[in-house]
Amino acid sequence: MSDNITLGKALNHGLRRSLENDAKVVVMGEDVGKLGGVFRITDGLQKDFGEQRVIDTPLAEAGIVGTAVGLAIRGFRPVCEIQFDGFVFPAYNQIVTQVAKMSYRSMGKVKLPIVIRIPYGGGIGAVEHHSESPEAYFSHTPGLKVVTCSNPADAYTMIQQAIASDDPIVFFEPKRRYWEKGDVDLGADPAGAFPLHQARVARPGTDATLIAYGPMVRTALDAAAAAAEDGRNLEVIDLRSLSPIDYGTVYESVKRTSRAIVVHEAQGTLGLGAEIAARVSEHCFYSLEAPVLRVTGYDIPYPAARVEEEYLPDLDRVLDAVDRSFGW
Amino acid sequence: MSDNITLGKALNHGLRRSLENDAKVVVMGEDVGKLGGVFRITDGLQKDFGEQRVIDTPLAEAGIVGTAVGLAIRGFRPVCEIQFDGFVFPAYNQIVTQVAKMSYRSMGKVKLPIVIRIPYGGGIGAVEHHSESPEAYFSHTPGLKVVTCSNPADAYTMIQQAIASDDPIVFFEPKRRYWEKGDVDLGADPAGAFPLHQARVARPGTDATLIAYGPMVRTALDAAAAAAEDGRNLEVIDLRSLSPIDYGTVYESVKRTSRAIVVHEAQGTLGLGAEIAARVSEHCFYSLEAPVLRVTGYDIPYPAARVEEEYLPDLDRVLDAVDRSFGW
Amino acid sequence: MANGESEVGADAPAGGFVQLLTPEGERVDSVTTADGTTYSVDFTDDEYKGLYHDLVTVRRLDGEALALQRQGELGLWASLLGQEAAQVGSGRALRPQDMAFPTYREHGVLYTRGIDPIMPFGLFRGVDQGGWDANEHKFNGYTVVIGAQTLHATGYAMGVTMDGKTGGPDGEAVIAYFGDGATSQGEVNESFVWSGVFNAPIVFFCQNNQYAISEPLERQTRIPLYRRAAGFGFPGVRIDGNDVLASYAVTRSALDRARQGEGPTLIEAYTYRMGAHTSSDDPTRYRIASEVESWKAKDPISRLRAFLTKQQIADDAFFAEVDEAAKTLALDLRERVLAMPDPAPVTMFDHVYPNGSPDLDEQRRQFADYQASFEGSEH
Amino acid sequence: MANGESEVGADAPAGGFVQLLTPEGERVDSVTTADGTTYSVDFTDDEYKGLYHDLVTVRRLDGEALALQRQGELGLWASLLGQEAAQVGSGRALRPQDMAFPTYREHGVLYTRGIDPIMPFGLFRGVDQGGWDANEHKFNGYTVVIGAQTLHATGYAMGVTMDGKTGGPDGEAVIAYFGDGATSQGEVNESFVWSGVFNAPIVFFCQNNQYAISEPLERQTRIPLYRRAAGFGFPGVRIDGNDVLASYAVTRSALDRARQGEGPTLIEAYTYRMGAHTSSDDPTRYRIASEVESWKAKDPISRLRAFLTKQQIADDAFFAEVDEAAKTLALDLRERVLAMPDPAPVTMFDHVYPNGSPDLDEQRRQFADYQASFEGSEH
Ligand SMILES: Cc1ncc(C[n+]2csc(CCOP(=O)(O)OP(=O)(O)O)c2C)c(N)n1
Ligand SMILES: Cc1ncc(C[n+]2csc(CCOP(=O)(O)OP(=O)(O)O)c2C)c(N)n1
Ligand SMILES: [Mg+2]
Ligand SMILES: [Mg+2]
Repeated sequence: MSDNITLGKALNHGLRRSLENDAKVVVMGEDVGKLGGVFRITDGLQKDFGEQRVIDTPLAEAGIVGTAVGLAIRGFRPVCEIQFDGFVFPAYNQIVTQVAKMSYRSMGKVKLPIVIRIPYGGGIGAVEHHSESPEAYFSHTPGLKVVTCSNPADAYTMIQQAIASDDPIVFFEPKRRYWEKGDVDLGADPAGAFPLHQARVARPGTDATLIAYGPMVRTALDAAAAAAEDGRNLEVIDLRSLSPIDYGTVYESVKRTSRAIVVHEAQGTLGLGAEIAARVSEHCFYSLEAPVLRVTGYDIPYPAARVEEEYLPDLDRVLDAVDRSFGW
Repeated sequence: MSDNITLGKALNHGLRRSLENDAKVVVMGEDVGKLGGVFRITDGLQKDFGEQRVIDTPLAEAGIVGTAVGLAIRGFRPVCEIQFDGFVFPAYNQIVTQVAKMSYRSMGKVKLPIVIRIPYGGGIGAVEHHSESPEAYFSHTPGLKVVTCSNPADAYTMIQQAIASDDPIVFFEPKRRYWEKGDVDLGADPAGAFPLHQARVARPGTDATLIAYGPMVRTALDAAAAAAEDGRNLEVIDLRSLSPIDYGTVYESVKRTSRAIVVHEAQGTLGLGAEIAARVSEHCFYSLEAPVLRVTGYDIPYPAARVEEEYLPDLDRVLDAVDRSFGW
Repeated sequence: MANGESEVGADAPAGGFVQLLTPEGERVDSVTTADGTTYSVDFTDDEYKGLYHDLVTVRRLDGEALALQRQGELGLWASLLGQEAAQVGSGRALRPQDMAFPTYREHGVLYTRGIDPIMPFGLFRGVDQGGWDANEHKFNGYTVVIGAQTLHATGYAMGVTMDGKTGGPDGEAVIAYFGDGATSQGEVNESFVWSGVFNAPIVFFCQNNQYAISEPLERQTRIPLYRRAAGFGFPGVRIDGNDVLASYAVTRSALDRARQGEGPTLIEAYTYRMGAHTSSDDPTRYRIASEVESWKAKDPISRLRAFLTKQQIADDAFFAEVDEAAKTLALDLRERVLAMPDPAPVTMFDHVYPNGSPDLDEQRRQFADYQASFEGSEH
Repeated sequence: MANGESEVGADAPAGGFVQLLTPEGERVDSVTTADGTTYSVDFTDDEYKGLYHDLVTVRRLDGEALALQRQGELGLWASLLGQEAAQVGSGRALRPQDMAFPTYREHGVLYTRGIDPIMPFGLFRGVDQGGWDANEHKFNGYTVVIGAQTLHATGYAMGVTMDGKTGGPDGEAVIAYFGDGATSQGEVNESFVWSGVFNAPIVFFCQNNQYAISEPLERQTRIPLYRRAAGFGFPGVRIDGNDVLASYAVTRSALDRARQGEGPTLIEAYTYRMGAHTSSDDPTRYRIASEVESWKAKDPISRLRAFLTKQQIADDAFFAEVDEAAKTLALDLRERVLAMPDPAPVTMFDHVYPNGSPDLDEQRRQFADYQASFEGSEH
């Protein structure tokens, strides 16, 4: 029983199932109700679950997350939508000082099972603040878990797993992949599915390891396919969980392949690639034939749409890094 | 003409000189006026420069930074005080989406010469939110420069250089070192001083490189002194600038010593040490005898005061890492 | 011409508003609000005609932009359709020394500042992110993060006071634009706090166009927005935002209060967004056609035209001339937009820091080398 | 006993306040505010005595905490001295089912909830960061980030409505505490927006103690704070914050409105912080002794004692008994605070995530090993 649907639709189905399965789940955010969200991820949910379960909120991100904290204390499981990556910052104080710390502060007596959904990344030709990749800000924050999906099947299960988790989770959605299709088993039980915080080998290989997540998994897979034509057999790891990162899967791969390249859209400095490179360099010290290389956005604000293709890591830049790794 | 004064007092003198030298400089923040700041860094300034130059503000950090943006557009050079590290987050939206991006957005036509002073770090026995090290959040943000001082002489010149710079700068002050004394030449011209964004070899050495900044420079120097007794000659680099980092100085040192250990208070994951380790691992690939090691805070919220000594990197933990590096 | 009363009015929403020109084109002589302030305008015929010209022009330019967007020449457009009177009236009320802080929709205000209307097209075309000098034009960059500019405006206004530039008719004043949705943002409310505390010479001009994307006004407030100001200790006044005369009169009065050192005012311009939120939006999902229809009767342009006609200030020839001039301007705009070159990719490294950064210079160099490696290839 | 008028009063600040017990210990029968609400209390002698007992007890415990801090046994203490009436009155007004969201200073409210006063001492001693269960005590954790808790309270209150727990006398209500300084935070104003829009069953209880550390009230507002509420569409009322009866009456009334589904209220308790901001503060740097002196005459405890004496409800024996009981409790508290053990360092890894994290488990293991490596050494 498998449907071929877009990533966006898969999220919609996943949210619907969570709303069905647990009366305490509420979806809240700007334009999530009648409009169904600017990306239609919550399309039809308010109609079916009512205005108390799918809440159109005032235009105030601190308010969205801050009231979600209160709702969670009361026993609800809020799923907050932040409309775009660049608009999460008004909520940053609530996320970093409250959501991330409540369990610690209360010695585990107050849990906040909050999911904060954020469409992220570029490639859609948008104006400023609509194409950013702020995941490192959250992965650097103890007390938050951070995940991201790269395909419809994962989108469907991961959103349900995130909502079912008692941890506060920032859920990054690769917005430019919203329209990409894949097979999804809508009947599957997410509880028994692949664990939320585990990385997945998206393509097994032997010669080098590409480490990617979210929108860049597709790019990495394309690069691996191209490299295969040149006789290079690249392994692609889809991290899925950005905090914590499943380093077991990463180390195992790199120790086998001896080469690692991390790919992400976010600016390079202190992006996820920094931590991964640091850890891999330490834990695979004697296995590496070349340093861990990073293919990332540059250390600039996300640029104007007409040059974003040059900003974003693409197949060529990944292959260039692979070449550099082999040429080391 | 050198005075032996505390780091806090050196900042106070530096601010005073900037206020004297440029009528456009204004100091603003909570309690900076009559009280002179909760750490007395602005002590006496309002009395001497008046309420329009040293502004006691409403209790609103977004307001402090947001109005500073407007003042800067008008031609002022605002120096904002954020009372404690943990209270910068309400201003985060203004800092990340406005302060950091205005030059880029306007193609350099609007400059924001704003300094955001943040006392940071632990070790003072405080309650939650008063001991954090949020520097990575800012170093990860293109468009911001980030600096920190480790001693009174640097405090005095660096604060003046930061205020004189047209770049927006987050200026981290190592609060637990506010009371440590050092010689400061109050007559020196900051313009001719050591460049703001250059790292300094705080102690030359040959056997391994300790890379530290802010409050941890003292710790690293103490560790180096202790190691010297064991016959190990450690070099200590005081980064001073956290964005950009002066990697030239770092690489030169590590290529010589073949071993590097980064020390900071902030949680390890995606702390500054991650980027430094990643870069050093790449750029000094063939020189390293051991992986770059990191001695940092753990990936937990800053803990209760009674256990903070175990959380903070100290001499023993640094020496332990040195041992591990040599034992690799 | 009748004498108006701000707290009543046939079409008025609860609480009434200041209206000096009815939808039917009747002039209301003057309106006195509850606090005793009297608003009126004293325009010459040419001035009335000038306002008409502005309204038509900014609508026409806006239409051209929408067309360009549909043809794929712009990535996005935020239309001002329906809000021309609010923008032209308030924009014309500004004196040359005044400073404006717009959102992303204030193309009409921009026009009244005498700025080349092409200025914001780089942003919407995606070739830059604005790229203009706020001080040169006394018009800040378009701000996309909702509400952020209200604090900038407040700080700038504090700076006006610090520079001693209030207290007389030559004083400077500041205007901050924002929408109904923005009033929920913490930062906007902080700007009210600060403006009150520092008695800043600022006018908060809220275009209440009834929606924040799909969210209707009642998601942001349960009482009229202009009343927010009283809670912060300064006056709030609601105007008929589709009445260019009211917009002018009330804004001019509030700006003059500000420049005299009498502090902030909040103006709520009660209006309606006739089109989509932006070109990416589909308003049929959240509002009914009859609502849009009912606002057509309150159109800002047709009421001024009716007035000009009835008063025999202008005739069809004039209206045709204005249309023609607007069309010419629009076509010229179109041509110039189409001619806007894409930026060289390497320029994306420019202007990150006024003083530059060696680290970034290195990235730029590597990028240039990498780009060069494709030269001659089909990339 | 006289009949009061909220907008006048000898000692009243501009705008007046609700006062049911004068500084001299005179009962005001009832007070009717401008909106027609009448406030009064109808206490038995025992209830009056109970309030006196509470006031004295929380002051005594607070004094003990300050002493402990001076002796180095606490890292910090935020004293409630002077604010006992605001806290005891409002705290006693809560019904058992109501939920409170305190700042870091609400030790008096905590006490009225029947919670062991030692509960927050772990936080101030530095052995934990609170560590209690908000729901068990219907009392949220102390929140240090100014204003953040007001949004939590609002969300919780929205949840009360969603659970169908408003609309009758058994309904639930929520109270959010914050200070005068907090009113400038964007988040606090957002909580006003949300509470208004969702008609949340919440009472905003602002203890205006005239200072935010060193900043006097005029740095936060140019008009009385209670008036902020009107701008958001719900009632605001100022009370004499040193009058435990007014605090009780107005809070009880507002909570009952909320639980009936009538929405939010803002109460501004006009009071004074008699001591330092916290034990780290030196208030002599920013306020003059005569100001503090003048507030001594408005002491919340002495006025109730005067009333009880005049009315012959209580005698010296009773007062001595209360003092003695408070002293005993304080000494018991002291002993228990001194006995609080330091946490084992490895516990700092606990509770970061409800579900744990393998990465963190590994860090904990390494930490434990490292710690163990010192065993037997002098470290
Ligand atoms: C902080 C932030 N959150 C969300 C958005 C996305 N967004 C863009 S416009 C808009 C609605 C704005 O409504 P309003 O303030 O009424 O202005 P209008 O567009 O109606 O003129 C939203 C939610 C944003 N730009 N910034
Ligand atoms: C967001 C934030 N900024 C700054 C501080 C530092 N700080 C702690 S208490 C305080 C003053 C609070 O004043 P008020 O709200 O009036 O409460 P009070 O302490 O007088 O009870 C400040 C500035 C903080 N805790 N949180
Ligand atoms: Mg709107
Ligand atoms: Mg206070």
